[in-house]
Amino acid sequence: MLLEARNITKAFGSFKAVDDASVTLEQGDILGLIGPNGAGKSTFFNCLTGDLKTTSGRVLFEGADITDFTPELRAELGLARTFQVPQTFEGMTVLENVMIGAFLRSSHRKEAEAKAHAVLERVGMSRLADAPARSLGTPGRKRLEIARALATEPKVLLLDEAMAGLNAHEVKLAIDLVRDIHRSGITLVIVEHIMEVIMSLASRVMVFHQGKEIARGSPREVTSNPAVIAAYLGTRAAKAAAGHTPVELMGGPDL
Amino acid sequence: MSGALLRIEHLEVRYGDLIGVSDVSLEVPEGSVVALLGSNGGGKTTTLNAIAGLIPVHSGSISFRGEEIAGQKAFAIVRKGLALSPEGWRLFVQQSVENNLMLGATPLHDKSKQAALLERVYEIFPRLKERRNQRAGTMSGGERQMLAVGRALMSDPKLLMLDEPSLGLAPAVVESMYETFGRLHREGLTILLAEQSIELALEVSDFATVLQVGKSVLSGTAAALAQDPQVQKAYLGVD
Amino acid sequence: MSFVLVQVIVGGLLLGAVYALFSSGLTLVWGMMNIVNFAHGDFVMLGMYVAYVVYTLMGGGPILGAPLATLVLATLGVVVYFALIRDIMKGPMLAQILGTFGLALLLRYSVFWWFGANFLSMPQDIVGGTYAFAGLRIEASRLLAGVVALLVTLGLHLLLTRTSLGSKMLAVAEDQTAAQLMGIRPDTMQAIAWAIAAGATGLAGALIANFFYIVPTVGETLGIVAFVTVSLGGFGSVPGALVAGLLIGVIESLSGYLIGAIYKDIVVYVLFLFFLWFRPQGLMGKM
Amino acid sequence: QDKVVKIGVIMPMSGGTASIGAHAKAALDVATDIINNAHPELGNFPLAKSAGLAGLGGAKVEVIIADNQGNPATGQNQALRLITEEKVAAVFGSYQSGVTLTSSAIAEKYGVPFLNSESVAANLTERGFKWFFRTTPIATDFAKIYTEFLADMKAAGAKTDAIALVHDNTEYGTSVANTIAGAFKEKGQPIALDVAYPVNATDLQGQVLQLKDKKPDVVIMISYTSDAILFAKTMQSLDYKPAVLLADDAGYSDPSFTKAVGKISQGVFNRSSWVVGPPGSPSAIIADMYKKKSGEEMDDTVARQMQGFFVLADAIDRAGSTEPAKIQAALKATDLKPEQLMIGYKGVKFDDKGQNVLASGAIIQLQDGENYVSVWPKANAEKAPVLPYKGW
Amino acid sequence: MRRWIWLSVVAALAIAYPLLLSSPFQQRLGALVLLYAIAASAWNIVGGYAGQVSVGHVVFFGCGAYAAMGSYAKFGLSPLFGIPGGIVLAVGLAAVIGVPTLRLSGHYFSMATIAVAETMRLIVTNTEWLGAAVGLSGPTVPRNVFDLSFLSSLPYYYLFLAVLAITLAITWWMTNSRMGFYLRAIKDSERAARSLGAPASRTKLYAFMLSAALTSVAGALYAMMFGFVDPESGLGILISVKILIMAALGGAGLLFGPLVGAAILVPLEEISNSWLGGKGAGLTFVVYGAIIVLIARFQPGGLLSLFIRRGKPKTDTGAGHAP
Ligand SMILES: Nc1ncnc2c1ncn2[C@@H]1O[C@H](COP(=O)(O)OP(=O)(O)OP(=O)(O)O)[C@@H](O)[C@H]1O
Ligand SMILES: Nc1ncnc2c1ncn2[C@@H]1O[C@H](COP(=O)(O)OP(=O)(O)OP(=O)(O)O)[C@@H](O)[C@H]1O
Ligand SMILES: [Mg+2]
Ligand SMILES: [Mg+2]
Repeated sequence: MLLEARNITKAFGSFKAVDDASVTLEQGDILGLIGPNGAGKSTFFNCLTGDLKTTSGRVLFEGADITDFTPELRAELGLARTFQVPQTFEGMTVLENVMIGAFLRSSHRKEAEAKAHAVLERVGMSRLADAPARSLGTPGRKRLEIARALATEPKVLLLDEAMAGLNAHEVKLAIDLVRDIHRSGITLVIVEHIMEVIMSLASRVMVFHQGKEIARGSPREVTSNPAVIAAYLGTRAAKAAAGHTPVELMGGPDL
Repeated sequence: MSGALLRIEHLEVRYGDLIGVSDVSLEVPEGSVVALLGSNGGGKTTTLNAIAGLIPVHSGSISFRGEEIAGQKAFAIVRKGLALSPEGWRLFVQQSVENNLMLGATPLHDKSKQAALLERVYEIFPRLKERRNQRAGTMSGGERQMLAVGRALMSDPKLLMLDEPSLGLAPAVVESMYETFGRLHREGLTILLAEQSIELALEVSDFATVLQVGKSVLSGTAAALAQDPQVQKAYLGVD
Repeated sequence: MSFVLVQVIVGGLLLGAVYALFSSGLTLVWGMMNIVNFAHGDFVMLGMYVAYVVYTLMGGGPILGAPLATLVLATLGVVVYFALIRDIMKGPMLAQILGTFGLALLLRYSVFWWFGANFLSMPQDIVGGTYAFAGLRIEASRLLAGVVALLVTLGLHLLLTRTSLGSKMLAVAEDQTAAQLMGIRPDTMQAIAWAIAAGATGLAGALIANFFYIVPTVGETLGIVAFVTVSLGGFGSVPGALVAGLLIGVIESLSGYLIGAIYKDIVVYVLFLFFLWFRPQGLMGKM
Repeated sequence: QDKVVKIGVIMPMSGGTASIGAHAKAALDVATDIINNAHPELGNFPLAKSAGLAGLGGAKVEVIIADNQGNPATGQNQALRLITEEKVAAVFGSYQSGVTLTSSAIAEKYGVPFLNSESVAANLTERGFKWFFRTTPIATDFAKIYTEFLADMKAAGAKTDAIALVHDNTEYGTSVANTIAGAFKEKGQPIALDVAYPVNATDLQGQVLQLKDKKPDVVIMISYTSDAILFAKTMQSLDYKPAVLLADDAGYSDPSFTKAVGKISQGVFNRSSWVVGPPGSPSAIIADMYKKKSGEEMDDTVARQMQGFFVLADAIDRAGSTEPAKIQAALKATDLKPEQLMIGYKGVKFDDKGQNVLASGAIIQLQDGENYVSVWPKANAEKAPVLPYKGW
Repeated sequence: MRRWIWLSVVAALAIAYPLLLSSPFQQRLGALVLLYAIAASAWNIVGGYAGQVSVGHVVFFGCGAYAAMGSYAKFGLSPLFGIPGGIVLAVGLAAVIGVPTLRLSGHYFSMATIAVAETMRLIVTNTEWLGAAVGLSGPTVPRNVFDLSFLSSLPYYYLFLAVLAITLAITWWMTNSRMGFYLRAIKDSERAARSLGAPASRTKLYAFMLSAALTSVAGALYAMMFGFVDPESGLGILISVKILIMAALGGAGLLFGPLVGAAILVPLEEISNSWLGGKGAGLTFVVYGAIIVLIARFQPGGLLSLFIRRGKPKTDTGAGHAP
């Protein structure tokens, strides 16, 4: 077991954003995390990465209890993430942003720079290497965050709505990128509201609602679950999800 | 159709030495919904921000209700009856949800409408009502998006500009939000919409303009554009 | 409790109210508008001089001096905003320290140039002597300052939390661009904030002048007190400044009386640091 | 003949003690006027009769003032500038002991005479310097004055058993307080209460209440002007009056003090070496000139400074040269008699360390409104001391 | 390439200065510029690069100054021996201050450092052993060359120049190393930096300690040159502000910013004081204050930013606060 969360609860005051949620992640998984806005997905994420202290529950990584580890320690163990609200280093170039990630495994500047270039190449951003990060739009920033995270050579990568703001074609390219990342041996957790992404990538899906898990299973199973449709998908998206196989979806939606 | 509420001609915007958009022309007729399409970095955000006065216009003209507004400060433009839900939301994260909405109502001349407008927003996004006293900075991504759109609606604008309103929202919420846009449209609101999901955008809009690397390359009715092979191209991002 | 101790505490409370009074302006511009004002103490000093000039030229007491000082300083606040602050806001926070430090020197030594370095003082009984009841002695001038302190902090607090003006000022402080999108003109809001802050500071100076000495360098001493009060209370919290002011006043008084005056500042600083450890946002500040 | 002798003066012209510098500047203007022009009305007062320094063929004295900003480093920089750029014949200053310490070190290294007239730190004359001279009485002198004065008061029937020392925590406050405490202890009368407070206090109620609580018979105040004013105000508002309030010069001598709170400090005793003589006497004439110049009454600090300056000028005059070594020799040979002084020292004569062994002082009291009158020692007292402290 | 040319021109000028302007006062001015440049450059590490505006840096300055004077006054040793002691003291103190305060954001950190500095000043003022308010003096008459008490400013000048060169070299090395990158990242978004494995607290603490060590050296040199330290001149808040102002004026976060700031402010202060100070009307500070105000008003990023084309990070953080 690569990553395991046991009975995580996160309360803000009396409000429980995450309420007794558990999950296990095996090497090679792509776990999809979906649920309505404010269901607690990002909060759960932040508990896994150490950004937030859990109110109760434990987090285990490769069998070791890391509940009390700082985010930087978890990063060193191989846990990387992106942020839903991009946290770009505004004063730096795109390349330098990625170098910050690369420095985790190589302390020399030249080495980190070379590694950052390679990662940018991989995510298709090398053209922008010397652009100031603050010139990027939201989608660009999200991609930059993926690059940064990859540069830390993680074992597990958690993507929080990394594809929001992409058009269908770009989503398709992004899915290819994630597949590529997955093939290179990285285990993924993805949060997305774009059903196409979940349908075509996730091996397992977990559905949150009001801080609690309300369903889990294969993408097909959960998208046809009436509770999920009622709480999250709505009729239209459910129809779309039901009507298309993932492969069809990758061709782009019909107009 | 009635006269153009907003007309942009040969808009050029620069970020220092970098060019944001080089040549954008478009027209938003009164009472219509116009979609601004284009791939990543096409210049949608730049165009909307330039209209609102958030970034200086380098050249070209922007006229709103017949008046040239290029070069004016954002607060002055907004007061003329224009609202923008910007990229990145730009909420007042230290203040409560309701305060954010009330701030949105600042340009409103007739303050008696405020309560009704607030109710309308709460109706569209019940979550906001539920969290009216929560600090905006602690809201989830989707909740923030709702707040940004709701805030723009609070000034009862003549022209509502939305920069990717569906970003980060759950499918069901997107669905109901677009239904609302349709309703507001029928009630006579003019909307300029930048949206990645071309399917959604073309469904609600009357007209659309496609931006490609900072240029408006194609405009027409939504129906016509939906069939256009060039849209397919632009939408697929192939040059 | 011994009788002297009561007097010490009462004295401390009154002193603390004064601290709160001249800190409220600082918490407004520093804590809320996010502008560091190193010249704050010198604004207090200017308020004192205005009161003194009013007294010597027109024979007016605090009834005339205090409103005039408020007015003059509010005007100065607006002028300083448009002439300096608006532009240094475009730079990093350090530019604000740089600019307002320069401003502090400029103000301090312009006054010095004009009035000289001599210590000045208002007549002792300008506000009406000292009240004595049940053996407790309270100076009318300090009482007046204390009461005004309460009123001003209350007023400021209501303004910021209950009015749309307050909410607009906070919006500008947080994100000028977004505020513009709401049709708010940032310049106006910040100028108003400066006017209020400087006015309140001038008022504080005028009231303090009734029982303190007046000298061009007096702002240095008072400025530091204001900085500590504002941080202890929490940046941007007006009620926080009041509570912190009272707390510091009482702590200073008590420790000055019980442990020895040379240690009272150490006690305050150490408590402050201790406090920051457990509550880094100050008494009433938000993170 | 337009020969000039330049004397460098280092004073605090800005910062918290800038009023001292302003007063000194006016006093030195008067002093140079007296030296450079003929002032027959001053009679035999040294350097007054003729225009310029007779010993240098009527050369004029020129004062070059530098601002030490109350900062030892600035003081030292300015000393260097005065010596190397302005080529002054001697340096005079610098009020704060710390500044005097650093600036005189430069004079010592360059071999230029340095005369100090008001810094009281004991260690200044303990450094083995050969170019440093000090005219002012120091803490040990004050302590002697106070013990004797209080003994006399006791003999006259006043209660002087419990003595409280109130002082700030500056170098001046602590060192003087320590010396005084030591002196009283030696006399078998240890200090009953020691109240220290931080300089430039925002509030002194606690200290006054402490005094009010412990009820000492005599309170000795060692304070700068700011705190002296605040003490006076606080004492009135808390209705506290010790039987004997005795101040150690400094703030209590500042005309700002008497102007601001003289009315509510009636009867305070103060230490001073400055006593205005009868009308027509040199000291009265000089005081008058000073008042015309500055608009202030002459106080002890500025009088000591002026006197120090005269001593320096006199030495240069006697040296008959601007050569440092000659001035140094003349300073060492200084032997001024009381009648040659404008101030109440017993004379000026330097010991091996450069300290004036004849420096002394008297006790004055604030009796009529804003003016001090000398009350002790009896020999040259204008009026008899009035007890107890009246206040307001 | 052009950078190296510039660098050698500056270096050559710095070496030649005391020979070109050779009066004792000019030489001393040069030495003072370098001295303050050392202190301001040291401050720059934490204030400029790490973005943690310390207003209490004078405590470290004081550590050095007191250690140097103390080693003479208390043990009769050369003040030089105090330098390592001062460094150890400063670094230790930085650790004690830094651990709790570096997690504080912005203004709170600044205030906490002020509070620490003032506390130290008050404690020293009341500590007999450290000379209390009287302060400690160095050797008045140098016993040997190691007392570092020279009549001429020339030896000081070159000593300071060497120390400044070392300080700048350390700073340069740091900014180009992982630590420098981490500091910049932490300044922009501590949260993101940590998620990428940058140990934010530790990195800031190291920067703070490094800065403290170098500042303490500056303090020791200062005390040796003036032969004296007291609570006001060794621990007074004004020195903190002066150091900070110099860095800000020249350009905080730029390698040569503090040097430029010192090269402008020190002569400005000394010369305006020399010309105007004696008049006693406070004109020195009117002029000095006005010039600072003008620079802040027209060049808020510091003077050096005029010549350096590097986009300054503008506040663009409407979305910066994540849930
Ligand atoms: N500090 C806080 N105080 C109070 N409520 C909070 C706080 N932080 C988060 N919340 C609330 O917790 C809930 C869960 O938020 P979270 O960000 O985890 O949602 P999410 O599932 O990621 O939603 P989205 O899809 O919109 O991103 C939200 O309703 C949010 O408003
Ligand atoms: N602050 C900035 N500084 C420099 N260049 C910028 C800045 N913001 C945008 N740009 C550039 O302007 C161009 C248009 O970007 P814009 O954000 O308007 O596109 P968009 O169509 O909104 O794309 P997206 O889908 O990313 O939101 C891009 O090339 C971008 O790099
Ligand atoms: Mg989320
Ligand atoms: Mg965009």
